[in-house]
Amino acid sequence: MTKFTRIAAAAALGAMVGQAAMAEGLSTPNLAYRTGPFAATGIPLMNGQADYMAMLNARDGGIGGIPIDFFECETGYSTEKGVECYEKTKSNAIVSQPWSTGITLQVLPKTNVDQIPILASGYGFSPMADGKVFHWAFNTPLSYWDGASIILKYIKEMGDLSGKKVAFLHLDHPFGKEPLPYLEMKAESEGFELLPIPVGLKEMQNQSAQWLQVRRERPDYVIMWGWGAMNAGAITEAVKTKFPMDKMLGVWWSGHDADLRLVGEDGKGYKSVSWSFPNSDAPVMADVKKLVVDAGKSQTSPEEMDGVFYSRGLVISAILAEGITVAQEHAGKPDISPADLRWGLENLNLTQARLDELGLSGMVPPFSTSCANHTGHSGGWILEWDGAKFVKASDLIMPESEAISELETAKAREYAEANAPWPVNEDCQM
Amino acid sequence: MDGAMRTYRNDEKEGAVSDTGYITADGRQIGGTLMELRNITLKFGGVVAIKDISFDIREGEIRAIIGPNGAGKSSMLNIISGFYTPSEGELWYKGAKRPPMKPYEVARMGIARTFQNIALFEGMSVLDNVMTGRLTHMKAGIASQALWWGRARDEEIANRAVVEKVIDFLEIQAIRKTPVGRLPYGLKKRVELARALAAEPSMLLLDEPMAGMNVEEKEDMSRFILDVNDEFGTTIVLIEHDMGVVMDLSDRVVVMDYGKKIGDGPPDEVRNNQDVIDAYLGVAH
Amino acid sequence: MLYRTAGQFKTSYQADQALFPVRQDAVLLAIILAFAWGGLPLLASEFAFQTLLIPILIYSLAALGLNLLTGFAGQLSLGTAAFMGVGAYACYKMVTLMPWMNPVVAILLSGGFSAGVGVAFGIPSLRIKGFYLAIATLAAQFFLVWLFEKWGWLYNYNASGAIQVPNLTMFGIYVSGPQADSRVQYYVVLAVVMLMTWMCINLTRGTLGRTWKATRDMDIAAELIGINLMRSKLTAFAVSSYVVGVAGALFVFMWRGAAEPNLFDIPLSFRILFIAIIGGLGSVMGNYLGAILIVGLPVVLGTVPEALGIPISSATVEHLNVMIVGALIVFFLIIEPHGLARLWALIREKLIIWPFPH
Amino acid sequence: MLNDIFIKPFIDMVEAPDFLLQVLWEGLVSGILYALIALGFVLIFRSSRIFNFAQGIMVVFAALTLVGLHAMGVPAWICVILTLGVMFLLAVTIERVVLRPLVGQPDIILFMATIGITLFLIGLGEIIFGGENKVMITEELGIPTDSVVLEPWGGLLILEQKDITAVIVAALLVVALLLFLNKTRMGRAIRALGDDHQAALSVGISLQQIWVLVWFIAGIIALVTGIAWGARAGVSFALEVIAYKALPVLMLGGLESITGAIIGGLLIGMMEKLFEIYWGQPLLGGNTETWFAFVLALIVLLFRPQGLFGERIIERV
Repeated sequence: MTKFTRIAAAAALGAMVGQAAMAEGLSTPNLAYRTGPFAATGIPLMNGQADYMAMLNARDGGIGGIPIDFFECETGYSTEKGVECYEKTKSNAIVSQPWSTGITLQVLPKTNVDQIPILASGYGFSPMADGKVFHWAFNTPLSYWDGASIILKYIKEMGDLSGKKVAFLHLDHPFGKEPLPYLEMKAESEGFELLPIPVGLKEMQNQSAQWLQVRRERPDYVIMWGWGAMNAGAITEAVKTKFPMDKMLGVWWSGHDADLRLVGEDGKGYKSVSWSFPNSDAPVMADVKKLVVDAGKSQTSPEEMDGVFYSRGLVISAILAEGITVAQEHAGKPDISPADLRWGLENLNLTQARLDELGLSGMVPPFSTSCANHTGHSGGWILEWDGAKFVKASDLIMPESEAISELETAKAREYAEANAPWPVNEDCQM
Repeated sequence: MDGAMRTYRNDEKEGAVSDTGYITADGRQIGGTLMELRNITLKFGGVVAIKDISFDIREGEIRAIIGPNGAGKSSMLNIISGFYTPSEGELWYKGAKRPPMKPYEVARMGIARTFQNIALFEGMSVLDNVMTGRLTHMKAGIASQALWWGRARDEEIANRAVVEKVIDFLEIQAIRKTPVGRLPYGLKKRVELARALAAEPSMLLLDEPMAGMNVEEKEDMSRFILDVNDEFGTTIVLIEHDMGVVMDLSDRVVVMDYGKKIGDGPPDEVRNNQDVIDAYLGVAH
Repeated sequence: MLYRTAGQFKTSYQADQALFPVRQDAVLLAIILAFAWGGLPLLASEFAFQTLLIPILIYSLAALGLNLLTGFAGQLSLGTAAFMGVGAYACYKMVTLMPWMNPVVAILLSGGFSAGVGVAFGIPSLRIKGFYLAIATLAAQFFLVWLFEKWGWLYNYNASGAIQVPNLTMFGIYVSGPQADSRVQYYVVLAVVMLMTWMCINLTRGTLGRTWKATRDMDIAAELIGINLMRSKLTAFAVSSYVVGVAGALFVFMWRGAAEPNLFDIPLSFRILFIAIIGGLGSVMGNYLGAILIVGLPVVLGTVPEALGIPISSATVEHLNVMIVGALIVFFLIIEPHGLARLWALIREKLIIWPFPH
Repeated sequence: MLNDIFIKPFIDMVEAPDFLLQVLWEGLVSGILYALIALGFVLIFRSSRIFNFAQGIMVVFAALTLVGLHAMGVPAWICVILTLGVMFLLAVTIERVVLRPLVGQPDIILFMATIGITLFLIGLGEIIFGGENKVMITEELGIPTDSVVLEPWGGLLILEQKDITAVIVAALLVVALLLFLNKTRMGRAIRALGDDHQAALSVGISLQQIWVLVWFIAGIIALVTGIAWGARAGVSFALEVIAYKALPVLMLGGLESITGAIIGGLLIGMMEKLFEIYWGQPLLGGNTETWFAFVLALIVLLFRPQGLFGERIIERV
């Protein structure tokens, strides 16, 4: 797409969003980032999210007969801007989607006071799974600890972990540090050596020092928690230093098609865990294409639409939409409040049948939430780069729930104590 | 101005510290030695700026240093004010040998100066500039200053009174609150003198105080210099190009050329010194 | 006629040295303060507190701190944000180690730590000048941010590496943490900022201020008239870092509620430098004007397209914002390099002689 | 502890000399890029006393323009020429709109103005080209992308051909620049400008022309830097932060010395890599490259305030 059509498309989308903002509807702001060093990974996600909501508005006139007022506030992945956006958009919002672990951590304590649910699908603070402590926060369908657990499980299938050396290449940022407590725990229990290698925000594109370290330490596996420009940087360096690609596994945010396309064939064998998968044949994709993309209401491109991130954005909006549907049924009215939506998100039951009904077949594993379980722990697939695209390399792998939920409870309690007085959901008996 | 008629009674022996003063023709008593420079040499890398110079400065006198361009006059002044440390030689001040020290320590020993190229604080008003001359006298702690209470406040008022006296003395009342950047050259020179005077120095160094002035301004400045010397008894060391002014103002003159001293004595004597005449006429060495 | 100064005579040096020798200035300030204490809190919405009022005050204070160093003492620093970070982390450690501590006292004390670090990083200024010094302050900037990331003790070994502000009370009212009301936080910030500003004005008009300005305008001459440059520069670093550190503690405790190390990275330093320069180097009031412009403008710009119904995506607005701020910086530097404070001074001068131009 | 600081790193170096060479090579390649950015700074500083903070964003802007034009279907080499045209227009615009009205202002004001330019270009670049990461058109420009694998002492040393190309091109650029500055009338005028405005003007070239020229040369350097760095890690706005690394280089090499910029750049590139690998990662938890260069430069400056290549300044009053 040339820049001119892109600007035109942006204007068109803006027009739609602008009109929607004036129209009656359920206000569902998205704290998006289409700018800054993380824009590359942000844009397809944001497009997927926006397009799904636009499709619902076009096809069904919204949800439950009420249009969705889905609009973006640009953060550039900056925590400061994010908090500003949160404050700016919260007035009649029924949900807040902070889109960065840093922003999530900052708005998390505020949501107790403002009573607005946060939907942080696949990111944020892993202990948010504990709904008794984190009333208003949701990180469906998988937390970072779940992701780390799935990766370790997958590695274990290839051979025993004890005595192995596992490098943890991560962004030196709250997001990158999230899985550390879990990995440290596992390193002790499984007997492998964990080697955390942080990548500073300024070094994302120049990781030669980190990869020299990899070369010197000769780890058996590299687990990557990368984001934005860091992914491309790491993968090109890995290719350069001839690190075996099949020994390199990333979190779902490190499985971006465009990053791998940089290295093409050389990246063959690289794996990434994911709780979403692009399925061009899914009915929902056809609807999006017909009602949104072909109608010129989208900023996306055909290439992007087939990618993992676009479909993930779409799935996130679908989860939110399902939450709204459940809430509407429970509240008995279409015009729900933030508290209603919270109930909805706590009572998601996305069975395979329901997913098929929504036209999301194969795009996300089935999962359900409860007042105590705000994540759902859907499990995930290991995707593998075949040189041109990501393909599924495993069946659905479930995280080891027990150890994780113990850790979640402990860390959630720690958090609540540090932030006392912190309201705990006493009603929740589960 | 009749400096030429002052009698000169210094013993000629170099290096001797003498307590006997002398009386000028206009009847002023010149005191004992205030400062004595012994065999001063100054080198920059391989370049010798000043070579083995000795002379003394007596309490209450007006001492001039003259010489052609590049003779090392300013370097000599910079040594006295502590800006340069001599490579060799000793400097005695008030009867004690002065160890190498920082310029600000020298200033606190009562030596104030003005500059060849005006070195006022351009971003401040005349009043504030002159007040900086009092900084060596202000001792209030930071807390007192922050709260504008107690010692800081008292000092501010007391020192302001001193500064106002200097301002009156130099007749710059009208420009008190003007930023110095806006002043004409002649007035800037006067403000600089005011800043030096505000420190109430025992020795005042003037680096070409009349450079770039017209006749009228020069007369004013000469009058101020004599008045300062008269009223406060301040010892004055000055560098000046205008021979007429120097000869009129000063009690004794040191003549430098190419870093060496070629003459020292009362203006009349120096005027008739053959070396001095050669240097000024540009006779080759 | 409003600003006529004729007829206001001073009869003592004390009166002449008063904070506001011109009566109208005092009246104007009284009106502004009355508005800040009484009017604004009644009118402002939560959004205004969070995105305008509180940040403008805090940014003003940080810029004031920087201005003491750069505008008054002439030492260009690009490391302001790191010193804010020192204040914030020091405050965090104090309130978590000593939960009984009064939060405002903790905030005021935390500046002491950043003053200490400031002096340490100020030592090179004794030998390095101008842009070389500016780059040297970047050493502080990058090193300290790295330290915030690596030194787990600073953030109590939180897994995320970020610090979370706990709920703290003063006289039974929440002043920090998620439970605190914006209005309460606004008052705390306003009180601290006013106190600091008043002290900074006193410092800059007295002995220390003259010492700094002399160092700034001509350091060699300053030393030759008896100023100990080392003391002058180091006190400037200390006082400046103190103010900046307090601003940093307010920044995190009274506004952001949480902080990660890269919050204190170089963009924040530049933002504060913009405020100080656009406001006017060597001015106290300029910092407020600069903060209103730099903090307020993007917020206002962000709401303009929506208010006008112009169809434009939020990302484009953000990009335009960055462009406009950049262009404005250049624009203001061209029309008035001495900043908004000078612009105001010129207007005031005109007002004093108005309506008779001579 | 002392062993870890003073002995073990050196044993490691000796034990795996191939790895040491690899570390030094990586440092050298980064160093070349630091040196190039520093060179842009130095040229502008010498001729106009402007500390041009925008050099970093000019690198990004040049690389984005190149890639963006290519994405519109323009052949690679024509893209290079068009990009040069864009950089020339940028130089003219900056001179007209920013520098000319600010002539004679204090250094810090001009410095701030270049930060203003930086912000403006960031916003403009994101609107025109979008914020996502892009691939440098390495192959289209005829830059080889294979790697040379050597086995010194039976070890492994991987040299990427594009890095080798970058080193060669940078060297050629520096030689060309030195020839230009020393052998041509324009070049001599630029050099003279650093010392004496009048002398420079007597050559018959206006100050404005010289400034446009110097900013244009800085633009050319930016383009070369952008291509070389973009080939390593893709083109995005994150590149801009690398420009900060040129600052300690300037501290070490001096703001006005071209030789200083080059030697300082290489030195810093290699030192920071050595420190990170042998001391930073084992002892300090890594990521020391963010500050090491600055602290190194700071320490050197404490002992030699004029930098490694500056002449000692005798202060006068």
